[in-house]
Amino acid sequence: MSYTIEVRIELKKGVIDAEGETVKKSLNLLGYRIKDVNTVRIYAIKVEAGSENDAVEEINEACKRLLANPVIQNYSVTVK
Amino acid sequence: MSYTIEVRIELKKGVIDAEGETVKKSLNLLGYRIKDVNTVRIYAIKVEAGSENDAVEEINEACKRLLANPVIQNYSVTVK
Amino acid sequence: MPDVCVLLIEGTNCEEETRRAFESVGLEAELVHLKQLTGDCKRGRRKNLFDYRVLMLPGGWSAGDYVRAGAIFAARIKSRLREDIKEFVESGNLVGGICNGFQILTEMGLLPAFDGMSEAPVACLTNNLSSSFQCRPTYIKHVGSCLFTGGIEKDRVMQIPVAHAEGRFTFGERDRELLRDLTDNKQIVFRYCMENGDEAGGVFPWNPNGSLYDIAGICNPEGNVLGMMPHPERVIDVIQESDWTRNPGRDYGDGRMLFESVAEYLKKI
Amino acid sequence: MSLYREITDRVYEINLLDSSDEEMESMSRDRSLGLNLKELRKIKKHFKGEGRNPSDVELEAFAQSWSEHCCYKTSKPILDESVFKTKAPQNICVISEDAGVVDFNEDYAYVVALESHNHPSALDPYGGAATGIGGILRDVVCMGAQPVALVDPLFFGPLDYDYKKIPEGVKHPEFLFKGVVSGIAAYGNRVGIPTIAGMVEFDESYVGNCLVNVGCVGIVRKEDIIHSRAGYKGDVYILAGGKTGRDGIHGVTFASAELDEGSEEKDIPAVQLGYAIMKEPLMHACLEANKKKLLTGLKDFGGGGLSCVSAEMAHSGGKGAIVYLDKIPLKEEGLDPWEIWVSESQERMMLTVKPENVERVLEIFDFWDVPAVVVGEIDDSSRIKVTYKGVTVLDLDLDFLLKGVVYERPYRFVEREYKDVDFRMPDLKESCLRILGSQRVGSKAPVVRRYDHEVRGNTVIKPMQGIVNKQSHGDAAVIKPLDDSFQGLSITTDVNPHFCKLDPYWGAASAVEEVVRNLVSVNSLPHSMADCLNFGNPEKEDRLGDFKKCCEGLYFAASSFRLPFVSGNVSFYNESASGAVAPTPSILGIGMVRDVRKCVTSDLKREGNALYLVGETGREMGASEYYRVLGLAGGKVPRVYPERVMKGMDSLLDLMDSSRIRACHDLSTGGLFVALAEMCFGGDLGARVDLQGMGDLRSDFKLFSESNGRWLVEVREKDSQAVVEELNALRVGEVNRDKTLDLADGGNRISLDLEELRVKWMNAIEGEE
Ligand SMILES: Nc1ncnc2c1ncn2[C@@H]1O[C@H](COP(=O)(O)OP(=O)(O)O)[C@@H](O)[C@H]1O
Ligand SMILES: [Mg+2]
Repeated sequence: MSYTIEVRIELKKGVIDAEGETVKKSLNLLGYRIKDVNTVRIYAIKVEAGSENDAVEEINEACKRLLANPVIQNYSVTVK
Repeated sequence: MSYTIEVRIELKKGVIDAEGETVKKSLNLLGYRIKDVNTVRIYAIKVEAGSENDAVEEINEACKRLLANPVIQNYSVTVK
Repeated sequence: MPDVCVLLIEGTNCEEETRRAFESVGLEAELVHLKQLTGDCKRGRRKNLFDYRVLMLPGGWSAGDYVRAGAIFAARIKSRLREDIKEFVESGNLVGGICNGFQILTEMGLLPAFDGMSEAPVACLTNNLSSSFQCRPTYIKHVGSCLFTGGIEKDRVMQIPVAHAEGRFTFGERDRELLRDLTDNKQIVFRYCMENGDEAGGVFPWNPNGSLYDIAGICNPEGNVLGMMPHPERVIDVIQESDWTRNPGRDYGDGRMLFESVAEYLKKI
Repeated sequence: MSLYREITDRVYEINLLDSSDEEMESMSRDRSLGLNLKELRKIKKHFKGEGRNPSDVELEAFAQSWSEHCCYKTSKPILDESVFKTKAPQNICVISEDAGVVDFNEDYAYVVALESHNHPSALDPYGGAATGIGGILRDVVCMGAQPVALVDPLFFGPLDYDYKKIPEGVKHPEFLFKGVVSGIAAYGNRVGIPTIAGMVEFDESYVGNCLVNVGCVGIVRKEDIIHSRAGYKGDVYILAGGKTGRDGIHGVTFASAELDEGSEEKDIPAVQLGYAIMKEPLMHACLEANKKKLLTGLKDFGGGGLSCVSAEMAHSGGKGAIVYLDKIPLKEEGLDPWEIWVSESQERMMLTVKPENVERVLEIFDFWDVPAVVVGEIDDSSRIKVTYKGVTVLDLDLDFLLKGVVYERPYRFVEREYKDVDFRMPDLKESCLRILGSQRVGSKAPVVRRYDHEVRGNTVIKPMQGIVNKQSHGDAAVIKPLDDSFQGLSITTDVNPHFCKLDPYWGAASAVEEVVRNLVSVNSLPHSMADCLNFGNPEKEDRLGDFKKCCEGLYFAASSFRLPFVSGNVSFYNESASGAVAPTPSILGIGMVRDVRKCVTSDLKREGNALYLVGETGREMGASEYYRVLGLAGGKVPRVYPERVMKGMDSLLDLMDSSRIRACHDLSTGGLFVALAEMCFGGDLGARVDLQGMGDLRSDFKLFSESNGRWLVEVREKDSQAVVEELNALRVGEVNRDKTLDLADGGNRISLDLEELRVKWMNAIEGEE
């Protein structure tokens, strides 16, 4: 079976978001009253697996191995 | 009032997602049976505005002016 | 008054070599921060765009190239100087963009500018097919002429390096249709090719980014706005080329031709 | 009285005077100070003399300044006897500051710095490596110099390391490798300084602790050289750049301890975060203010943050200082005063400025949108004082704080096994392919192409050389730093940690020699070096023994070649559960190029030319790539014979100056075979080579020995006479247009298809070129 899983990766609190900071500054310069910008990355992954559980487990493992760094990022996995 | 708005930016159908392809390739090399990866960018924006409507409108405009390029990207705006 | 305004903001980083390239062909070029044109600085530092004849957007990572390469610089210019820039272009002055500069011009709607400067971008320089930054020499062919390249022969093959992560030119869903317009208007100036001038055919590494129709540089229909991904300012002298130890005996690098063309054009008018 | 008493808002007096040894130790542990009992007692005694207790801010100051990272307390006695002793006439200001300053020509000097960013990169490869680049750039800028080149020697576990064998909390080498390379690219490319040289080595010992060394070279007009010391009494301290936050707190104490399983969670604050887009204008602004002669001193914020920077600047200037903590711009509210004092937030510089120039300096920073504020004053008290909300929270004698501690720790050298095993020669062709396809030897293009190595337009010899889209490894890159001169600087980085692991002394000496060979290969005279010494825990005797041996080897080679070490860095505690990293003294070498138009590259130029081997080949197979792929231990590590090498070097440089050398490549990992193959790749030409003249070594040893002191050169037939006479070189073959590499040694003959070799070599490290 094939499942679509979304991995959402965010920076932990206290970690500077260089891109977010820059976007905020630029939007301010364009005249918007923006107080804060956080960037989030999403990977929408189509995976082949025996069951939904297997699929989620597999993607969780992939996150740990490749997609996210637990030192600075939080990630969550949802089935779509 | 301050509102938190999420802007979700995705590539249009038919536009090659080079980053997604690369992630897919590396996941396949690690042995995962991934069939497709799409990357999505989210900006979580805190904005000062008179009303929720104003906030949404303002961010919609910011998307047009800066955050999304209509040639290759679609965007959607949601209030959190 | 200097001829060339080399415009920068934080993160622009090829301004010095761009200035040097113009000076090596006898033009006077000046580094100008966007603030100096918008007036957001001390009086003594302010500058006027209309004092120059060429506006040059150099390479680099303006504002970190966050969001999309060049997008922030473009939005900032547009929000403060849109009318000035429009007038500057329409009165026939030259506007050039190299690498990040090309991305900025495209995001600003100054290229391809089928019917003048467009409100929204019509094309995009998006991430390389390899999805990685590529710093490497490439060959490009001069397939059409504009005011920046009047002195370069037609079909001349030039060795010019690229260094970018987002250089794949595309019109998105309208690739086919708008490519035809681009060709009909003779707006394609440079295409990636093989050493002998044969088509790169989209194939890496000859085409380093997967660009539509091997497009490396385009101009507006009037020919006074040019954007290109490769860096001619990095190969003014032969010793800056990638394989010069194999071909001794020349002094100049291929990039100089472009700056010479500009100098000649400015002399004529 | 209890241990803590609040003096003012969130500042505490710590009752050291009434504390027992155990209480002091547990306090040091609880606060992650990294101070040991001996040091704590010394501090206690000092405060007894002052008749009071220290504040928490003061104790934190000691923790910073007395950390191994900041004061070199273990390495200094050994370095004093070795690396620090290499003197040379070209030195202008060496060892004493953040970067070494060396004579370039009458008007200009060049500046060199090399540093490690190992522990942060092991935790967050992208951010750790990026901030490494940021830090090393600041080290060069704070001498008043314009950075012109970056380098990055990198060391990882094997990329194909079994995922299941990775210990808990450790990241896979491939994740680290990709993250580090993207981090360096992201930062270096953004600030617009070309990354032009480096290396990537692989060994299992790096699995738990990768090494990320970064170096920078800059150029400065001699009259613009500025020092990292406070100028005059009455000058003010201006802090310029990013705001101060909780990032990087206790970075130095973290660098001065081993990584462990919990590091991943607990050391988050120690990870620093870079912001390249702040650094780029910060660099412009500092250099502009310095050029206008508005500064009296300039230093970057490195390890130890504000604490180290303000104390060291005042001390080096023979002055004192007062700093007002509440003037420091903060990223977030609620930072404790001690946190502000030690935070290692990135992108910050400290300036000393005469009062009458303050306004002009602030205007320059404002123009570049870089925040800058006055945060203190210079006095002549020989003390550093800090106030917070009007209360003095730190008042310390600078001599005591900064001349703190030095140790003579015990060491022991562990003998290794050097006996050569006997074995039958395996299939040569098979060995050739395995070596070319190994990660150590294979093409580094997947790394080199990620970095902009020609921004600024001054890179005249690139890291990859030869025909466009066929390019192959060069030995060194060359920068032409001045517009109006053809003089250049050649730049390379080297060390073979496999050699050092088996034989620290000769391994370290070999690293210096390889630097020399690489610099000579492009036609430059070796001129200076910087070192970054990466070792395990020096409190373990065998680790310190290796360290000492390496330093001796470095000193032997450097002094024999009359090459100075002009700056450097020591990184200890590179260990993980599975042991210490291989001893890794990485070296950044700089050569002087008289005329860049005479530079030589490694790619073969033309069919019909002759190939000559310079130097002698011996059975020095210890830690060779050949033994590694065969799984063989033991063997002799290559020796260094400086006299011989210098003779070869002089003749080679003469021949190059008269344009009689068409291509040159030094022989290193993989020996003659790899050098030959790489030269063929770059020129897209074949070669026919006969090894018989090399004497009675076995064919495989001739091909794969990694003996030092050797180069392979290409010359035109008409110049071959001169090459034989002046270089005493051995003719080994000719260049041809066939796409094969034909090797013969008596009856042993193999023919290798160039494209087959190239594909192996290109794909050794996964990733698009
Ligand atoms: N991490 C890196 N960063 C930049 N350049 C690198 C890196 N690794 C290798 N290179 C470059 O690739 C080329 C080949 O590297 P290497 O085989 O290590 O050279 P050598 O053995 O002669 O020192 C050199 O020009 C080197 O500077
Ligand atoms: Mg070499």
